[in-house]
Amino acid sequence: MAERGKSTGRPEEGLERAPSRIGEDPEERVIRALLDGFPNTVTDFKKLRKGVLRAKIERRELYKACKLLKDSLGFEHLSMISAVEYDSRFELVYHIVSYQERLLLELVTTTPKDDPSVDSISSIWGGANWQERESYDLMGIKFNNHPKLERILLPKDYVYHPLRKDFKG
Amino acid sequence: MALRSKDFLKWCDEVLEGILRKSPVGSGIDYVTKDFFNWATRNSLYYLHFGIMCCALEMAVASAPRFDAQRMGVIARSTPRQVDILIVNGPVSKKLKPALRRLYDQMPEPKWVIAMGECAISGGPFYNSYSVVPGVDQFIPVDIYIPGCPARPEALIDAFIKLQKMIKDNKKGLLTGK
Amino acid sequence: MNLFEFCYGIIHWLVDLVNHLWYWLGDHLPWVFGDFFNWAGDLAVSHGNIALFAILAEAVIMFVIALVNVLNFIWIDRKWMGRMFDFYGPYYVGYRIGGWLQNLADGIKLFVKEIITPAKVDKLGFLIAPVILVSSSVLALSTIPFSPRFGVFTSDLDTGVPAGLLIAFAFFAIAPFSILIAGWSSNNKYTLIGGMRSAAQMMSYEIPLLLCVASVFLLSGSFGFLGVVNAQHDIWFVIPLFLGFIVFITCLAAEVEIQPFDLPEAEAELVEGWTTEYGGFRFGLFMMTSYLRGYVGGALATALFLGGWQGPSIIPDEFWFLIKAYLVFLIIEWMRWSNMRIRVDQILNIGWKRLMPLAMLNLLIAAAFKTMGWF
Amino acid sequence: MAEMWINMGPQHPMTHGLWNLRIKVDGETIIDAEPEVGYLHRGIEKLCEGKTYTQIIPIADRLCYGASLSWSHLYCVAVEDLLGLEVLPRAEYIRVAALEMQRIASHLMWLAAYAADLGAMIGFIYSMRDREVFIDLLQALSGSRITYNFPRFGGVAHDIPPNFERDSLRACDYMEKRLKEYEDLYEGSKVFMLRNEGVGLLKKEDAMNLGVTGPSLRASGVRYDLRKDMPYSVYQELDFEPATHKDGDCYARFKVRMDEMYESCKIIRQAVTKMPKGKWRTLAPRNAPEGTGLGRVEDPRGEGVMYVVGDGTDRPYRLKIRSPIFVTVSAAPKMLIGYKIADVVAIMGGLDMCIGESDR
Repeated sequence: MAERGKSTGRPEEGLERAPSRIGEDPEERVIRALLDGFPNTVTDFKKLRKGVLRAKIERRELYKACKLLKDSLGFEHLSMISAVEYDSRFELVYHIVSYQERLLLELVTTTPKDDPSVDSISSIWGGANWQERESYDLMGIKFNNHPKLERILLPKDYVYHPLRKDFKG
Repeated sequence: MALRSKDFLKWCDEVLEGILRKSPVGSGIDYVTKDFFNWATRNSLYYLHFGIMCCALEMAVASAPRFDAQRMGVIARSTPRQVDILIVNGPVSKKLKPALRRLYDQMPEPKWVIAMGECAISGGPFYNSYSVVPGVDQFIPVDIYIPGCPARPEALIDAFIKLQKMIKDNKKGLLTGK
Repeated sequence: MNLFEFCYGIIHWLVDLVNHLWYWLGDHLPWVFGDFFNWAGDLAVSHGNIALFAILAEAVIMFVIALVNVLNFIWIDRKWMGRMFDFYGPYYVGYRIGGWLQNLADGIKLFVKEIITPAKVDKLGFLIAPVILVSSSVLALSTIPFSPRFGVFTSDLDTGVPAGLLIAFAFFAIAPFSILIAGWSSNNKYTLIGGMRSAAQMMSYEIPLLLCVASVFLLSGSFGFLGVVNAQHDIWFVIPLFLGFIVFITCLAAEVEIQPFDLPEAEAELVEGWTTEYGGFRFGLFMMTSYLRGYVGGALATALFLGGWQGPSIIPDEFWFLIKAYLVFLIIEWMRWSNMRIRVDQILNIGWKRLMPLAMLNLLIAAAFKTMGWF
Repeated sequence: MAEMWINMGPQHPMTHGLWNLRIKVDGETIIDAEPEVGYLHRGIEKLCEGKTYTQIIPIADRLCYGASLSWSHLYCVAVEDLLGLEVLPRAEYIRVAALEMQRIASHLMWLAAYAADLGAMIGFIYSMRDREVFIDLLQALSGSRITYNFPRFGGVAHDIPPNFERDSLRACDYMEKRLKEYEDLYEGSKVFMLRNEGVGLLKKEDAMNLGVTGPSLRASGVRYDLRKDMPYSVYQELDFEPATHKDGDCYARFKVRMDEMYESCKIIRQAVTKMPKGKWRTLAPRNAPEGTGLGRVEDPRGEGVMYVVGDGTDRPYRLKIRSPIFVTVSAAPKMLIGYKIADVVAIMGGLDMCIGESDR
């Protein structure tokens, strides 16, 4: 312990952010990399405001896209997985954050109602594990290759998925 | 004569019970000790260190210096075997219900339950939720209800005083139950 | 006149009174066991038996005084804690006497609570553990004299038991055994871990504790309370053996399970430690015993290091002893309320690697003093 | 001793809430751990679908009892994003001051629980006593002690009470003095350092991968604070530094939270003195448009996110809440394995559990 008992309100050495590559807008870089990697499946790219991007992706390419985001684009943090039910589809919204570039990417994927399943990304981001379980528990979305897809918030013997619109009280 | 030790013990129990509970001896002992035991019981209330939601925080604050419930002899213990009061301070979900019932069953008699805050009384803001039991009195007998969302520490201390009054009002002998 | 003589006189008077009845019976009912009555009367009046009864009476008196003492003790402790914590401490129960009745109310309440024996406990162990703990602690307590004229084992220094201190420590060391029994027989994982911790901790702190005591024995040349205290007439042992005093107090805190060494009942980790399954009066006994042991520890420290009952004779010896014992315990309590709890591997490290060498060093210092002929 | 599973919870003094930690121990060493949550699941996300936007503010307050203001604020941020509503400048400053007071109160509650866990009752007592200072300020501001129902869309419910500026400056001075005392109390204690240094190590990579956020992340050496890096409200106009530490053990987490309290005092001072004049409450439309709104704020416990889907009515179509503690608990086994049973309290206490928000 280098400086024990001393207030360390300052960022310490080695914790500084790596400088962005000069002359390259990080948002542009992400957009280009995703569009290059998945020309057919990534659609609807949109810049919501500074540092917040939104893209749609088909569910079969989700795992690969996430792998790409994590490994080569520096998105270290999966913030949230939200499942939204619409009339004809489930929408899964992944909020993925890059600490380095201060970017937030909203990755939207859809699954049909009769087969609500996507690939699990808990092997990429460990933080996705429980969030996927929660989505399974409350919304009934199945995540393929998930290490332990069980109910987490509700009792084990509960039969409904309460956040679905057809569940009434 | 097949009087085994177990039978002997049972016989002793019966005789003692007959003497103590049914005869005037028991009533006499009760008459003498009733007030004293009641005084002790109401002045030393231990509650279970068990927090559910917002009111748990106020319960903790009640035992901190500003509100200081300890001056009345109210102390938190961590195990249900050693407490008199179960303070239910939050919504009881369906997953929690069996555990809470078990906690209540583990407490020794005489025991009291305080439903602290709206959630414990009726479910509060979550009364129509799919996973909340609307009111703890659906499966545990409740003695004192404290309104408030969350109930303030003063209200909790007031509940302790009310409980003391309640215990004082129904004095019961230990042996005869009268 | 000391306590023994006082009791002896009373018992003698009682025996005489009863003997009149016996002999009268023996005279008037010779056809029924006449010889027996005379024999019993003769037996009762013999010196040895009256002494035995006198010692028993002494023990009862000591016990009652000690229990009242413990009530007082808990009250002082809680008030002391309250002052440190911005509290009043006990206040409303008997508020004319500063909340003194709070502990009485606690005790009585625990006495009238339902006694639960959980279904899957080991019945014998579960029942016998509190008995062993309380009786051993009370026995340890009963050996401690308040002054030469007020105590059980001091009665007759030459012919009585000269090794009172040794006996006190022997009784004091029985506790981990019963805690282990309580923890194991409760059939609960927390209590089991608590019991194991307690056993490990007390075993490892017993040795430095006794080494410190050994240094005192070395200086005073006596195993009895009277000898040790009299040897401190000129200078209290706390001054030459300051190191030993510190080690002793530390080990004492571990022995009576006071923070930072209260691992066996670590509240945050093990619910209530080895007392988790005990409720009602048995829990009350445990609670009382922990304070009883605290008092015994304080009294032992007083006798060994702080000159026992010696002090200016403005106040009686007995009160000097009590004041010193209370002060020692208050210091330990101060430690308790302002310290954090230590971890189980660290406590053993401290016990074996720090306190043990220090206790050895202290013994060497004592030996050096003795060799120099200063004591 | 043979290996065995121990259930810590749902009623256990360590939990500070309502959850269950199952640990597998070999003697006293933990070899496996498995947290279980859900005992406080109230179905808030479902309840919110049946309530109007304004009715949800008090429900959002009850998400976390330790830091309720920051959750209702987060909800308002999300809905303002959905509505495209600008917040009044005075309201922003009031919010920031109140949020930082809430942060200090929350951290003090953590400190109290942490100290009680480690066995220092005195720490519990002192922290609870000093917490009342800020609770009083918030009570003067909003009228209640724990759940404030204070922010509104585009503003706040009330203006600041008279003498609020003077009182908060005094409270900050008092708190900074007390914080120094706390540092003496804890860091001066050998036992505290023994219990905390090198315990519950969480490496930087693990922390990022497992989604740990907030003070626990910063204690692992990642300097990421939403107030600084993706500023919301008026944080970019205020001068402060997010506290970081590089060790990633319990002591680092303790230190980061202590430093954050200093920083919060600094922010409160600036927010209170810089506060502009003007209105503090505005009219928000009753019905939200179709679309999505996202709120991301730095909760005292980490990154809180709310995702609101509007469908043109006065009720949200879907409200998704990201609770920092829910994700952090899932990372607990990583920190626990290999340490002793006694370290469970230090590690889990150091994460500042708040099950209300985790279970929703």
